[in-house]
Amino acid sequence: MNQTLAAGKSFGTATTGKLAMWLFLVMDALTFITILIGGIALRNAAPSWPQADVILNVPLTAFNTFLLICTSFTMVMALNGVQRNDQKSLVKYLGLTILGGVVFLGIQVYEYYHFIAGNESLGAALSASGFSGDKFLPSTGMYGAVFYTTTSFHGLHVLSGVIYLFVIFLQAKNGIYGSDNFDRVEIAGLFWHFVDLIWILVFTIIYLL
Amino acid sequence: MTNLKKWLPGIWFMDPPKDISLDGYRIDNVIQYTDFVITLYFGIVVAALAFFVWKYNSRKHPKAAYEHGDKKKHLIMTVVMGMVVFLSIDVVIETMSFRDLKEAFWNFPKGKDVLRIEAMPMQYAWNFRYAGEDEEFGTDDDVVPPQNILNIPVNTPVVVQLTTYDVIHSFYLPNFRIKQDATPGMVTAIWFQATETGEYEIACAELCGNGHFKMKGYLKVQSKEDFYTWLSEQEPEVTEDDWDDWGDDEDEGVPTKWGWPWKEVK
Amino acid sequence: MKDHKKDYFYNAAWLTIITLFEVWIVGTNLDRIAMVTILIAFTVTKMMLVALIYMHLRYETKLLRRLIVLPIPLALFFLWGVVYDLSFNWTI
Amino acid sequence: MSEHQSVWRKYIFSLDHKMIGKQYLFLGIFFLLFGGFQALLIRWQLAYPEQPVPWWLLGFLFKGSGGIIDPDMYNQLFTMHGTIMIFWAITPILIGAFGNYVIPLQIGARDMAFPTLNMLSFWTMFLASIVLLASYFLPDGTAAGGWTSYPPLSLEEGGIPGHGQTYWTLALTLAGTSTMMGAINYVITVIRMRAPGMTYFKMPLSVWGLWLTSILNAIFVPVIAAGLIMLLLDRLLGTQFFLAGRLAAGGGGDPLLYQHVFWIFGHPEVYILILPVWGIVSELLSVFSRKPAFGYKVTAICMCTIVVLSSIVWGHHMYTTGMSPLLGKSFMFLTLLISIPSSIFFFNWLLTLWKGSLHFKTPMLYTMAVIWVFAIGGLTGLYNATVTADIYLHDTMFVVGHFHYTMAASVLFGGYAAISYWYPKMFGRMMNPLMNRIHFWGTFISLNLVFFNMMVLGYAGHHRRIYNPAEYDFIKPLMGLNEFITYAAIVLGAFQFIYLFNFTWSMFKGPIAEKNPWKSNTLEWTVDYPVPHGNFAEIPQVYNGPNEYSNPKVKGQDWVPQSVQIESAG
Ligand code: HEA
Ligand code: HEA
Ligand code: CUA
Ligand SMILES: [Cu+2]
Repeated sequence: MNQTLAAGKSFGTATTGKLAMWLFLVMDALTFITILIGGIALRNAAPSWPQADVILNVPLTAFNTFLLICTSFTMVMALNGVQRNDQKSLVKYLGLTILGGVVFLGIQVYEYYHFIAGNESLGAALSASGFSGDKFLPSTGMYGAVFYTTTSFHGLHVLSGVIYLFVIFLQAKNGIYGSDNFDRVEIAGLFWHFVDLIWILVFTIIYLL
Repeated sequence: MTNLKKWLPGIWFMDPPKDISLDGYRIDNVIQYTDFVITLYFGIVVAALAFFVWKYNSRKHPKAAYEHGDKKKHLIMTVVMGMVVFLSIDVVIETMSFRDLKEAFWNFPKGKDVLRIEAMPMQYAWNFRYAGEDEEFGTDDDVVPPQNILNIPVNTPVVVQLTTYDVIHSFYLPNFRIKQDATPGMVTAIWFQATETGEYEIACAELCGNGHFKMKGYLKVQSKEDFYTWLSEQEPEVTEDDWDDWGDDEDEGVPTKWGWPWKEVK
Repeated sequence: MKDHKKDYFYNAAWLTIITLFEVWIVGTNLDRIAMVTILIAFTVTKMMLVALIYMHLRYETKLLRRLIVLPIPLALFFLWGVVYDLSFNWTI
Repeated sequence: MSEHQSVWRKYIFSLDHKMIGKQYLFLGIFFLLFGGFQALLIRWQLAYPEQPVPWWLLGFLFKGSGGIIDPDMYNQLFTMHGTIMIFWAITPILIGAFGNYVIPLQIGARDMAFPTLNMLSFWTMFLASIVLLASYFLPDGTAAGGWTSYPPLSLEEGGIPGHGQTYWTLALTLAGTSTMMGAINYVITVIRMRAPGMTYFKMPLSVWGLWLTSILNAIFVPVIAAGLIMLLLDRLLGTQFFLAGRLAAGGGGDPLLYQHVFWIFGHPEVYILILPVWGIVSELLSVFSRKPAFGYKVTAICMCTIVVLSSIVWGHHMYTTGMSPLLGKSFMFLTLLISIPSSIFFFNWLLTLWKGSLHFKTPMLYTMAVIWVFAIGGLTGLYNATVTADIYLHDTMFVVGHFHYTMAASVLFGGYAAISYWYPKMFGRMMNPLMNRIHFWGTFISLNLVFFNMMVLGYAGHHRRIYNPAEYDFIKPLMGLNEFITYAAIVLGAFQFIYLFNFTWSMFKGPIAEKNPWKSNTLEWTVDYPVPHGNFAEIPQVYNGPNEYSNPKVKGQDWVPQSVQIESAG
């Protein structure tokens, strides 16, 4: 079903799939932004709000941020590889990207586990911020709700991204992509960079501000 | 613009509940004005429709004009039409509305003469609280009449502050043309002034559960003397010191400790 | 197709440096307002770097770029409306 | 395209936009009936509170409560009525069915940009429907917090028992996902798949309407998705985004946040419903007046303006929440601005008729009815937009009347116009015009009696969502009118069966339709029935605008297909 795209040169060489991905990303961003707006508005109206580094592990998450930046780099290198028809570097960098994503998720799970299992020092940090108990849960005040909602929603995106990239990875291993056929790699890359981009926002709002 | 009602016919054949308030006429007026202009415009639309149906139906008028309506004069014509609608309806009702808000609905009365009431609706009843003799909320002489009873003196501005025990409710006084939501976690305010004595109804206008339909209160507007007699006959409620604690201590589903130190309206 | 390898590498480097700087600045006891402003500025910079270079927005048409930026003012309006209303109270 | 498709591929998991469109149509009609039936039960209760439901309204369904509707049931009824009508009836019919059916055909495309996504979108909707219907079998019944589902009422702590609300939230999230998939598809299809020569300003206005609707969907459904996620977390994980006050132990969030998020989406949603109708009306008026749409470009631009404005007026649903004066005034001003583009394109509609040659075929009748009911519905929006008037009218039957005029009346008539108009292309046969006429007049008269009198009730103070209005002394005098509305609604409902009958009967027994029965210009009428998968043997080259009716350069006929060059025509 090939149809000449006579109309609409206004988007240059961007393919239909790419435009659709961009549209999807804008929509997805709006969902994120709405959750963040909610968080910001609630925080702004709240009588008190814990300092970020009291409960959360900022250095560890900063490392995670660094990791995501690296995977964005490897992703774009994978694209660069396929554009040069360098199959090896495509597969290698895709693999690295997926690995990075998995490690990111692992660290996030570790962090969650640490919060949900609870311990004394966490309890102390919590009570310093005016919460009771020694577990940090979604029901731990507005703070817990906002933290878990944003980070887990982002985490789900990382997970989908990893799965998505894994599919591309398998296809790439079979050598179906090349310098004349890399659209799908690029589109998957867009999604992955978007996950990184949103994380930059989430990191600042949740962990730094 | 004085009382528009006198010279503009309404288009609604059922009358609204009797207006017994100082400022309700303002709302009636803006509605009346809107009635008038939109009837006019709707009339124009219907007249045009009827005329076109009669004049340009295919039997009478088999050959349509070839007219895109994209010339400059057409653009100007339609934009002017849009502006006429905007100026004749929107600008006028906006001016009226803003004026009324400034002069009445958002202009909370202050001073000694004002009766202050705290209201805390719950599923499915109205709780009211009067400050009592010392005019301070949170003292031992606060008056809490039986549920769903609100008495007010005539010709006296009344300010009601609301919050809610559970879900959102809305304090609706049809005879005063006003309503105000009560939302958990915040205190909202509304004011009104009755001009006639009598017994009226309070309704809850926000869906609040199965009993929403019968969440009804009784409003009694009395003369000042009657009101103060009534007030002095009520048992003062002994309050306890912990204001934030209201609710845990229920007596047959009726919260006992509730209320808040009166808040000033901005 | 032009090779952007170098750009990509520098971009990653910059992103890392800014992140490190952000984490460092949070540790200082800078004035709150100044800190928030700086952090937001940095975050926006980082997001732009990712979008423009990694997501190749720099190489897309102007129209696409504009369309993607368009929802941002809308979101800011929502932010303002909601934040303003939730922190507003009739009574004090 | 291979002709040997399995039944499975052809009718169930079809990738053909035309089949998917029909699937949506049947889904929508099913829920329209269902929602309409619930409406009649609502009406029964309002007119004869707490009296046994008669057999012809399926009274046996209420055996459990002695044949009467109990308060909880009533709340469930209007909640599901609103939800179903908006998200499961109108959205599938206008956007799902006609978006799918009409967009590719009218822009000269072989299919949607992403046929698989299109199919997935339908089946997600189907799944959503199953979740929604499943909630009827829960022991505590369906959601009962109104279609707006304001928390805390819609939370565990709010006091409605059972999982109905959870199902509702899930179903709506799924439906939203489906809508988002559809939106991506429609938006990109229009951008990318237009036939050569089909510039934006040569697209039929119906495509404009559907496209703008999809853009609104793309922007705002994600917003409500976020709100629904938060609501779901509040219900399932114990977060407290929307809880405050006594119910929220230890801090809590703000119920107003939900209202903001809901209406940021909710207001555009009402335009999502009406925009396809505006487009279809603009297009059909031109077809049946045999005259170009008056001010075509201006109409398109007005619709775009409304799309923009609609996203910044959500606060007008919240005037009585204790909104700050600044916001209250701004939202009133912005809301009233919408009446400028509205009246401009409304004026264009009327002027399309002017000097035309009006053919009162049934689609035209429905279209003209839209002019009537939308004028009333739109103009009554102005009362609501006025802060002071709305302090009185908010949450009364006046608002209910307003939105039934805009939504139920305008959108329903728009839907009927669309169904009647495209029926020959969809099913290859003509509907019976006599039955359509009877249905038209019956519906038109009874519908006005129902919805106008709702506004009368509201003006007289009758608030909405009340199980038994007779509880209030000030409503008692209105009960007669309530009864009258109910009679009218029953008549209204009864007339719908004529349409339903006509719809089904004509599918098998109607006269075979010609290729272009209405003598329209747009591309879908240049292909023969049944339109093959792939639509066009050869992608057409577009030369003219969609509305070149009565062009004097064309000899011998008053129409010319978009793909025929005018100089060489006739
Ligand atoms: C399709 C649906 C639809 C449409 C199109 C509209 C259109 C409008 N609506 Fe409506 N509205 C709803 C559906 C719709 N609405 C729903 C569902 C609710 C209630 C939700 C709930 O609470 O459950 C609601 C509630 C609602 C409220 C909140 C009321 C309240 O709860 O208190 C308000 C307030 O401002 C409002 C305003 C408007 C306005 C200003 C328009 C404007 O767009 C109207 C613009 C049109 C015109 C101004 C008319 C055109 C002009 C003419 C006819 C004049 C022409 C004359 C000549 C040419 C001579 N609406
Ligand atoms: C598009 C939306 C839509 C439609 C069409 C309708 C249609 C009707 N509605 Fe509805 N209504 C809403 C949307 C809609 N409504 C919403 C959003 C609410 C608010 C809910 C809330 O408060 O939360 C509401 C609330 C509402 C109430 C207020 C309840 C209350 O507040 O207490 C009432 C009361 O009378 C009512 C009545 C009716 C009636 C009599 C109809 C009649 O028009 C129904 C007549 C029946 C039909 C039109 C369907 C028959 C169809 C067929 C037979 C199929 C035809 C065949 C083909 C197309 C092939 N509705
Ligand atoms: Cu309280 Cu409705
Ligand atoms: Cu609205």
